[in-house]
Order: sequence, then structure tokens, then C-alpha cells
Amino acid sequence: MPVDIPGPASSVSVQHEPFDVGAEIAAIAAGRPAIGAVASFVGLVRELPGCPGGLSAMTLEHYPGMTDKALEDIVGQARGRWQLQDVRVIHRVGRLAPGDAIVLVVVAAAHRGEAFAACEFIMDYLKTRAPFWKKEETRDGGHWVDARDADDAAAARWDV
Amino acid sequence: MPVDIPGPASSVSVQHEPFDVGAEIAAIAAGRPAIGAVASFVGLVRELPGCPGGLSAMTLEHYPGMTDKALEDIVGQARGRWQLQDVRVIHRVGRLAPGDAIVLVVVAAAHRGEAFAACEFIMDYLKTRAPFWKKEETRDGGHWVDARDADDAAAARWDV
Amino acid sequence: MIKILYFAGLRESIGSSGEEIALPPGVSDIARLRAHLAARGEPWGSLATARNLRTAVNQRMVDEGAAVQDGDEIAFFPPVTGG
Amino acid sequence: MIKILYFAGLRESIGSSGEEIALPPGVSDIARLRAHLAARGEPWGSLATARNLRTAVNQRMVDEGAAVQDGDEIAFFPPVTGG
Repeated sequence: MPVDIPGPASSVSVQHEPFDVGAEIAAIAAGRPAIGAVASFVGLVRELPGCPGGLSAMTLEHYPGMTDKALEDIVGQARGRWQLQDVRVIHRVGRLAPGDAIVLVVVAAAHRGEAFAACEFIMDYLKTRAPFWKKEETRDGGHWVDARDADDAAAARWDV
Repeated sequence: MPVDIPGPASSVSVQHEPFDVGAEIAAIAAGRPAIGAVASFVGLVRELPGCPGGLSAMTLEHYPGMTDKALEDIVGQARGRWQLQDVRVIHRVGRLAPGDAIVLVVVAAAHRGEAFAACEFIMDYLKTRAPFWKKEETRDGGHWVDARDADDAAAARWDV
Repeated sequence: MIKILYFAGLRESIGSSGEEIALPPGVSDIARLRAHLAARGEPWGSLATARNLRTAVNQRMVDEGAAVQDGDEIAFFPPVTGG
Repeated sequence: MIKILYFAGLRESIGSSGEEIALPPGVSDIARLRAHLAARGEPWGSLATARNLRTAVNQRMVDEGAAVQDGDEIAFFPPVTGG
């Protein structure tokens, strides 16, 4: 009888609550002896350059009917490109303060090359394809963050 | 009077004890509002392919007088190539079991491109330049792990 | 009927998070739907003027040539800025 | 005197983690030191036969042309496999 080995898994979450990076990585690695490499990324609310103390809060709006699908689609594309053991994506929504974590991507694979590439790919695609929008509150009021050309360029790299 | 802002920092550790990924990431991000991106990597003792249950333990030998210097040199090279806010490298030595974490690299930067690139660079250089050696214990006895050509190739990419 | 959703800055400039309307005669794709909605005048003018507007049909991002059918959920929004 | 260290598989095949010797006359670089040590016969033969042997002088990786001076700490070891 073949041993019952857990198959590749992945999961995405969109939530208001903070996440625990160490617990997420530990949960992915636990009892999965084929995993040799775990690459992860945490995105944080950053103080505006040249304007310390100017950013008081940030609100993340999203498209609730679409966000899970968009993230799952991005993860599915990563799984089609690389041999991965597990993927976890958490994106927060609602009101966040400077220093708060916004997004977590964890990718587990046998070797580090795949883990790094897939983790960066997921972030690049998330930045241009997942329906989240940031509104910053400063002393001068609120304004929607502009999309960065650098993010489009980063995502375009993967279409080679 | 200019505000006293903590400057770029980094630290490397070589230790027998396990490390806490979440705590290391949290320590780096705490009170550093210019950090927008934290990329990290954890390397784990992997079950040998095609040989589940065959690996009972692994021993990491190192060159105590050189390891800290080698890791600090690699981190210094990364800092010379990218604008980084902080770097943390922990490498374990001694006897480890399958599933145990071997190495942690955490890189904090303003933007994710720098954080990912520097984290992968540090791992690639560590794999070819830091004086650690793995000896695997299996049912058939112990043997030293061979260096992988793929690791040399990965490190060579960065000399462009 | 089709369901239309607006997000982020576009939602604010229109002053509405969406509407349900009958699929207008002659509207078969996103470009025509967008032109039809904008042609109603204010507060929908920013549908015509917004740069780089993105669109999803039934929760999938599509380009302006994508077909629109009765029963679809169509979302208009600015370039995304999450992550 | 120079201090010589052996690591990992090389340490095991030589059966020693190192030695201290006087800098031999005519030995001015790593290649000559390695040849001198190996020429003493067993158990140091693997210094001649080991493939891709790596070297550090005073805790820095160097190539075979690197200079050796009195007082140096010289380490010989196989390609590294950490991480």
C-alpha cells in the first residue's frame, strides 16, 4: 500500500487581522520532509520618503468577490511554472498604520531557486493583477496611491 | 537638530540553537518605518529524494575562525550592490534532523526588488563561499555531501 | 440586467459603488459599455476621462474588447496598488 | 611557524584537524605548500589527489597563487556545502 503523503497544497486569505509570519512558515514546513527551501516576503506600510511622520494611516480597499480568485489564479500560474511544495498568500485589508504588515507570501520547494523565483513572481503579479487599492491619509488629507510603472515592468519580466 | 535615526545594521550568527524566523523578522522591522519590504529564506534539512526515511541526521561542520568573517563579507558585498535597511544571517552547526532549519537570511529594504535580489545573492554566495560542510548519516553510514554544480552556476550569475 | 461595480478613486469620483442596469441595446463589449455609461454625463464623466482604467468581467481582469452579456458582473477600477 | 587546518572529508582522510610546522624553505605560495605537504606521503596523499580543493589564508578564501608567509593560518578543505 502506498503511504499517504499529503499532496501539494496552497491557500490564500484576505483578512483584516494581522498574521504571524513564523507560524505560517512553521505550518508549511511541518511534517513535509521534501521541503528544503522556504522563501518568503512581507510587505509593510512604509513611511513616505522625505515625509517622516506624515503618513498617519493607510486604508486597503479591495473587490471582495474577486480577490480570492485573483490570488488563487496567480498562485496557480506559479505552480505551473515551478515545482513547488506549498504556497501561502495572505493579504490584509482595512485600516493599517505605518509599520503594519500588508502582505505575506510564503513559497516552499525542494530547492531555493524555485522558491525564490515563485515568491518574487507572485508578488510581481499580485502588484499588477490583484484588486487591492491603497489610500493614504496624511496631514493634508487622503489620496489614492498611484500605480508604479516599476511594478508593471517587474510583472512584464515574467512573460519572456 | 537632526533626529537620531538608527543607521543601517546587520548581524550574522553561527549557532547550535534553533532560531525563530518570526521573531527575527519582527526585530528587524520594529521601529524602522523606512522598511517596506522584507524578503527571507529558510533552508531546511531535506529528506533524500527517492530515499524517504533514509536520512537519520546531518552534521554541519564549520571553520570557526572564518565563518563569521565569511558571512560578514558576503553581507558587505550585498550592501555594496543594493540599498538595504538591514540584514540578518543565522547559520546553524552541529547535529540536525530532517525538517530542522539550517540557515536563515532576512533582508529588509525600502522596495521588494532590492530585498529579493540581496536575499538570493547572499544565499548563492553563502553556498559557495562560507566554510560549512554537511555530513549525512543514513542506514548505510555517513558520507560528506558533494557540492552541487548548480550552486556554482547560481553564484556565477552575480558576477555579470 | 447587468451589475456594474466601481472601486477606489473611481468609486469616489462617481459617488457610487455600483448600479444594476438592463444591458443597453447595441452594447456587446466593455469599450461600448464604458462609452454608454460615460455618455450619460455627470457623475459618470470620469469613466471617459480616467487614465488606464482596468476592467473585470465576472471577477476576471479583461481588456476593452471583452464581451459583455446579460447577467454579467462588470467592474471598473484604477490600476491596482496592493501588496 | 605556520598553522595548517584540514576540514570535513579532507580532515577525515588525513586523520588530523591540523598541524603547526615551520614555513618550509622555498614555499612562498599555496600551490607550493600543498605540493610540499603532499610529498611527505601518507596520510597526506589526499592533499595531492583531492579534486577542487579550496584554500583559505588567514580566514579568507584564496586561490593557489596566493602568497604564504610565516605566521599565517592556512586551511585546506573541500568545496563548501552549507546553507
